[in-house]
Amino acid sequence: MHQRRIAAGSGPGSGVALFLGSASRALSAIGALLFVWWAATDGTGLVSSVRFPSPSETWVAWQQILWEGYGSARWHEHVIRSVALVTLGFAASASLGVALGLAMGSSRTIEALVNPAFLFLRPIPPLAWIPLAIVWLGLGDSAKGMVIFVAAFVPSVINSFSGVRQIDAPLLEASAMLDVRGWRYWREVLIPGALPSIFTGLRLSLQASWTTLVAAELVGAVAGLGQILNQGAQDIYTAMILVGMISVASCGWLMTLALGWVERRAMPWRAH
Amino acid sequence: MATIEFNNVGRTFHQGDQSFVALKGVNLEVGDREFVAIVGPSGCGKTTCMRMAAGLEQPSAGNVRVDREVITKPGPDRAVVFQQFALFPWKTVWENIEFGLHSLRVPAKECTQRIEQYIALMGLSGYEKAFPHQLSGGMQQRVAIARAYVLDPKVLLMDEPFGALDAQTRVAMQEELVRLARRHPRTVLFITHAVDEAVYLADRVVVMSRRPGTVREIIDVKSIREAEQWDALPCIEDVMDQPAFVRLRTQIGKLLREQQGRGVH
Amino acid sequence: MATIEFNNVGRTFHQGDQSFVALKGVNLEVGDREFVAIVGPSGCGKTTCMRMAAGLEQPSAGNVRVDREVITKPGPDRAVVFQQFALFPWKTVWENIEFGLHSLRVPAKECTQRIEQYIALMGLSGYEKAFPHQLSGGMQQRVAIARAYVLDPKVLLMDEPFGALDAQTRVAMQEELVRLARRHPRTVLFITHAVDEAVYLADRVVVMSRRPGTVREIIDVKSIREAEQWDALPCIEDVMDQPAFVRLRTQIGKLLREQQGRGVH
Amino acid sequence: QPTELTEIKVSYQPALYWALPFFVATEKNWWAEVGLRPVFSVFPAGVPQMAAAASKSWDVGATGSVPAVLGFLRFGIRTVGLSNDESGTNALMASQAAAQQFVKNPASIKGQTILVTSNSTGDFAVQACLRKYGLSKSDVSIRNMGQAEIISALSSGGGALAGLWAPNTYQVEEKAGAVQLCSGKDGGVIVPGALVARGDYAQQNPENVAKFLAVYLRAWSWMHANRGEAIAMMRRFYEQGGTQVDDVSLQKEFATRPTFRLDQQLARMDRSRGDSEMDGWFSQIAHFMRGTGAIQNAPASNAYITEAYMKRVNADPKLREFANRTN
Amino acid sequence: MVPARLSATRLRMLSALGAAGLVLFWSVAAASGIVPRTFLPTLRDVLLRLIELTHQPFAGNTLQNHLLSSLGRFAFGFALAVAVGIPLGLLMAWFRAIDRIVAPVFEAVRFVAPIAWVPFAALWFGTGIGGPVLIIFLGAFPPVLINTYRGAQFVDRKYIEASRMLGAGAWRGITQVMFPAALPSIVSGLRISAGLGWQSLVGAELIVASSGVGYLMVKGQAGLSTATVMSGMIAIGIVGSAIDALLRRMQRAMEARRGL
Ligand SMILES: Nc1ncnc2c1ncn2[C@@H]1O[C@H](COP(=O)(O)OP(=O)(O)OP(=O)(O)O)[C@@H](O)[C@H]1O
Ligand SMILES: Nc1ncnc2c1ncn2[C@@H]1O[C@H](COP(=O)(O)OP(=O)(O)OP(=O)(O)O)[C@@H](O)[C@H]1O
Ligand SMILES: O=[N+]([O-])[O-]
Ligand SMILES: [Mg+2]
Ligand SMILES: [Mg+2]
Repeated sequence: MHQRRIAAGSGPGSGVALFLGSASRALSAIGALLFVWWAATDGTGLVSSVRFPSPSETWVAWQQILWEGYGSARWHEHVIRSVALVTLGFAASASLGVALGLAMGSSRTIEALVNPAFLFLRPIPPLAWIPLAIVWLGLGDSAKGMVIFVAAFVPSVINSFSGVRQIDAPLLEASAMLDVRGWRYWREVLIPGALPSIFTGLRLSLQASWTTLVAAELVGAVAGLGQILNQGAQDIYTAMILVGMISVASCGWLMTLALGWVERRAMPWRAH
Repeated sequence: MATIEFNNVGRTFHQGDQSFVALKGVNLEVGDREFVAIVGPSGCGKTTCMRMAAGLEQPSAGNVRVDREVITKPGPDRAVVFQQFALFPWKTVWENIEFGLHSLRVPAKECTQRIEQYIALMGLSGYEKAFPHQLSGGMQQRVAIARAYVLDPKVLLMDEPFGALDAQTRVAMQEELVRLARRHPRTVLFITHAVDEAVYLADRVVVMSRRPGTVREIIDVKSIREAEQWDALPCIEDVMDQPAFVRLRTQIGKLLREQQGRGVH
Repeated sequence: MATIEFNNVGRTFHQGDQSFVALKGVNLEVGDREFVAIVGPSGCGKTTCMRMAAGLEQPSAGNVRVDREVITKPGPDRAVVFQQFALFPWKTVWENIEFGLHSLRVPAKECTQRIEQYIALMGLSGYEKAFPHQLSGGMQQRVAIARAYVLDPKVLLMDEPFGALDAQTRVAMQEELVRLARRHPRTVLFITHAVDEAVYLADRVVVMSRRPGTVREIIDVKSIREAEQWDALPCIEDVMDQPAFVRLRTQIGKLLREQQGRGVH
Repeated sequence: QPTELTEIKVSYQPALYWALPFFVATEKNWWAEVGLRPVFSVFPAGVPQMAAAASKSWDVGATGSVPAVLGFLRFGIRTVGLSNDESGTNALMASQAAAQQFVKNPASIKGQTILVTSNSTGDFAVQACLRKYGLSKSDVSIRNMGQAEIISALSSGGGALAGLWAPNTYQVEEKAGAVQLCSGKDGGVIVPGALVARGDYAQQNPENVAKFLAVYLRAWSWMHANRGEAIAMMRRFYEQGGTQVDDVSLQKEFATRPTFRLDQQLARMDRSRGDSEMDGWFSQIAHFMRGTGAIQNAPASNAYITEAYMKRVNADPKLREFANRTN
Repeated sequence: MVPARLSATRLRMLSALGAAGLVLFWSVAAASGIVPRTFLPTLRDVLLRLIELTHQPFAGNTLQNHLLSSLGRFAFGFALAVAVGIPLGLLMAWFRAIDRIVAPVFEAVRFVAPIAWVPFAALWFGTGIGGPVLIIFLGAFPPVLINTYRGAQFVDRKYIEASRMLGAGAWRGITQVMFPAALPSIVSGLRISAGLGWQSLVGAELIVASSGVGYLMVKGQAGLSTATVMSGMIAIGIVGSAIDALLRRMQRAMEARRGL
């Protein structure tokens, strides 16, 4: 009962206020980062632009991709393609992953059955699936989706699993005593009890989706942020790589904010 | 019909390589619609007994039967109020109380009515939408009690349910429990560390001995209560003034003190 | 020197968009080495008061001072026994008790000696290496009490510390607390829902009113105790037989019942 | 004077024809004869190879022409010689299933998807081939993929057309029945391979660079004179690099990829009558790279191609003799 | 109800059943011919190739030597991730100020794929061990940090409060209360992190390629030898599982100690 007390005075802020709060904090952090970057490169020349691009070079690369395009598409086309791909892969794998994790957590039989395959397939790099994905699914979006799916699956499973196992034993006992079974048991006991951990997993899955994008877009991308990174790497165009990185980072960050918003909605009983 | 039987029940725990006998040869029969209270020194195995009756734990020896059936798992025929109340942090007061009713397929309208009744009874009005973490300790325990009562089960298992309540609420709860028990008699196994509570509520009081826990003595209260017509008395204080009550309390207190033995001087 | 002052303390909680006044205008002064007990209906804000004295929560209005300093954060000068005992599940009994001593830089040898002393005192011998989940509820609470006592702090804050104890242990603990309090007097703020416990232990008893919680009345016990020389009596039962004790208990009980009001009938 | 060997850091990519001389020279212990002790670092592709130059991980080496130009622009890498002419082995390939149709009617390539590693010599060759067929880049859709992924796609039917280079071309020919439609050579362009040196290293150690070139040239001289033995070594070298191709393909490497003796190198680099032949080849490459957006401006070829080191080899009778030795 | 523990034999039986299912699925898929044998070799092909690789060098080394050099890089990068991630996560949960500085930057940077850093790693470290270690670190670090941080944040407040009341400062509060309380979550993080670190290996081995399982797999892929690629996957799978088994053993020991 004591976890409430910490934030009790302030009360839960509205979603907008929280968003603005974290946004302004992030903006100041970004501002500081920009300054350090500028000072280290353009400002003092401490870091030569051979090692790391300067803000001015990055600005030029940004203009180039924004207006002329790079890697066979313009910036907004890359962004739209990637966001769509990631959202799809993430949604599919997160929902299946959470379901499997919960199932494994709730039944030792399922855990024992699934574990060998899961433990074995898990450490295989998403990159390694690319040739098989190409063979099985061709060069379309489904192959990329598969690679993203594989990558995002694991964190969802593991965290949902351990989330269930961490639920206080008295609570599980109480629900057994109240004869809550089946779907209700899942919806009203297991899922809410595991929810904090599930969301940890979702955050990691979201990250895995984005990080795998680069690998996935080796599977012949017409456009996509991974394409900027691949092409930039081939061209040793560090400023453009940085533009790609910043784009990926911003997209991922925004999607995490959205996830955080959902998380607060989903767990109203927590004092935030 | 609902009886509880402990047949030569033993329970051994393992702590690392050591094993440690918590209960040994416990024999006890709780008759249909009988109210049995268990008292005993701390750590003697009261909670363990109750968990076995609830089906949350298995005996290492012997067995526990409810209605002649050996207990292997929990079921809604036996409602439990835990020593640590185990409310669902993600459910509001209302939802916590409502939770078990769903499994019983009580019609929605009756559900609402029963929940409202117990919320009022437990002095929780106005807190229907609060989450457990927003309640005081005593309020949380009242929710836990409401959650069990509302089911109206054949067997009620209660582990120090009034421990965290303030004196007044406690008296009110005890009186309410007596009223319920007399009006709709049901089988109750009740653990407490307050001797007067045990004598006031129970038909029989079981005194357990310390480690390894076993039944030390069983004291019949019902015959005296019925003989002296305690139930006719208006309130608990009046009952407690009865010489028979005082005598019983002293007798059980003495038994308990004998069990206390070493440790706390 | 250690005093506790509540100066016009208020505390408001927010529940969704509603705000809810839990405490309002609480004024109380606990003198140096004084033992003050707080009683009050469930949910009236006793725990909240104590958390503010502990520095775990900030008042919405007014302030709480210890030794004239406004409390802003917790410190080892004030030991707390929580209503829910908050033992560390990953530490053994011994380690739990030892935890606070480290911060005080007590020499290792004295540490061991003090821990052993309290383990024996609390009847926990043989359980030094057990983890909390292997203990019964009462035993856990005794560990929590030992963890606070062993620090020998100037200010002791106790929130229903004996709530989960069986009657015998409880009496032993109360006697022990009185003995400690008289031998090495220290400033104690003690929350309980048992009126006789409050009268037996405290120099003054504070009765709080329900929602919004505030100080309803303060009853001086010390002067009567000293006048009637309770401390000379051998045991608690003897004290409770004193007419002055019974009178005080009845007076406070009545005050409490007045506060009870609605809810529990 | 074996104790006085100078260390030189040499970089290359494994299992490539133009890297073979490093292997041969090491097996034959020729480095020590000129007083060098090579330390090799091996890179999976030209890009990380060039990038590693930034941290001085290597001094000299060989690489593709595209990385050579990039390496100059980004890190001041100099091109000091030609490794080989790989025009015949950078090619547009068709999958087994699609080959018939495209061989019969190259015009049907219009509208198809071609898998290429963009901004590579393979890409360069494919564009030359398209020009030969009278098509432009906008007539087809180009997909950028790594070579390994292209191999998977082409052999599983995921793609019909692709730009590859050797020995990847052999892999798809041997194991998936793919067919070479048109090479860079057929498209009328020259795809050179470059011998490179880090700019500052070359300036400070011209002698070592010259020695390095001499060793490289000698290896080719020897291999052309001892083809049988050379093929056996090549097989070992390729296997060490994880590539297994059959003898036919190994023979084909020698048959289709001309290398350059010292005099031939000098001739290609000769600027006495304006731009050298090699300037022309690299200018085309740089122009192509500008077209792909990899670089903003094509650098003047005389900024990075220096014949000075080759001339140095020629000027030193001992080194010249060493470079041309066939035993 | 807390899932009941299964007897050891039953557990082994079920695990064997699960493994058999995996093998069966594979065999049926390979035998059906839906996928050409070049791309989905049979289990037999792969096992033979696997055995062959242990004594016959491919891409310059035997399988075990490739594994060894990969493991070296992995150990380095993973150890670094753990050494930085756990303390930082705990500090962020304890001190708001650190949280505010680190969180926004970290929240953004973690979305950039480790292999996207390959060009920079190559620029900064060249052929040194630093490049691969950086890549593996970037892969392994985020889950350690996130799980530590969130695990620590969701520790029941009553424990934190108890430790503060008992006079424990930041150091003891973090090491003796927050850390053990968050341990289950941290170990989950380590499991994910070991997996991701192991996966970043392929990226890491793109920088300096002359050894490593990742290198072996890339080479196998280019040589259209799916059996070699799968041998690499199996090797990675086995070693990864072994690491994971170790961590899970830790996790179970902890659960048992706390009576979960
Ligand atoms: N999981 C366990 N592992 C080891 N010992 C245990 C375990 N559970 C209970 N015990 C031991 O069994 C004994 C009986 O415990 P139990 O909780 O039943 O006591 P109790 O009579 O309910 O005490 P209290 O009145 O203090 O609640 C205690 O000595 C306790 O240490
Ligand atoms: N975080 C919170 N959010 C909302 N309401 C709260 C919160 N904490 C406490 N309250 C409310 O404040 C009031 C006082 O709570 P407190 O725990 O201090 O009561 P108490 O006097 O200790 O009761 P008990 O005797 O039952 O322990 C209660 O009505 C409770 O609902
Ligand atoms: O060397 N090349 O990667 O072209
Ligand atoms: Mg108990
Ligand atoms: Mg309270």
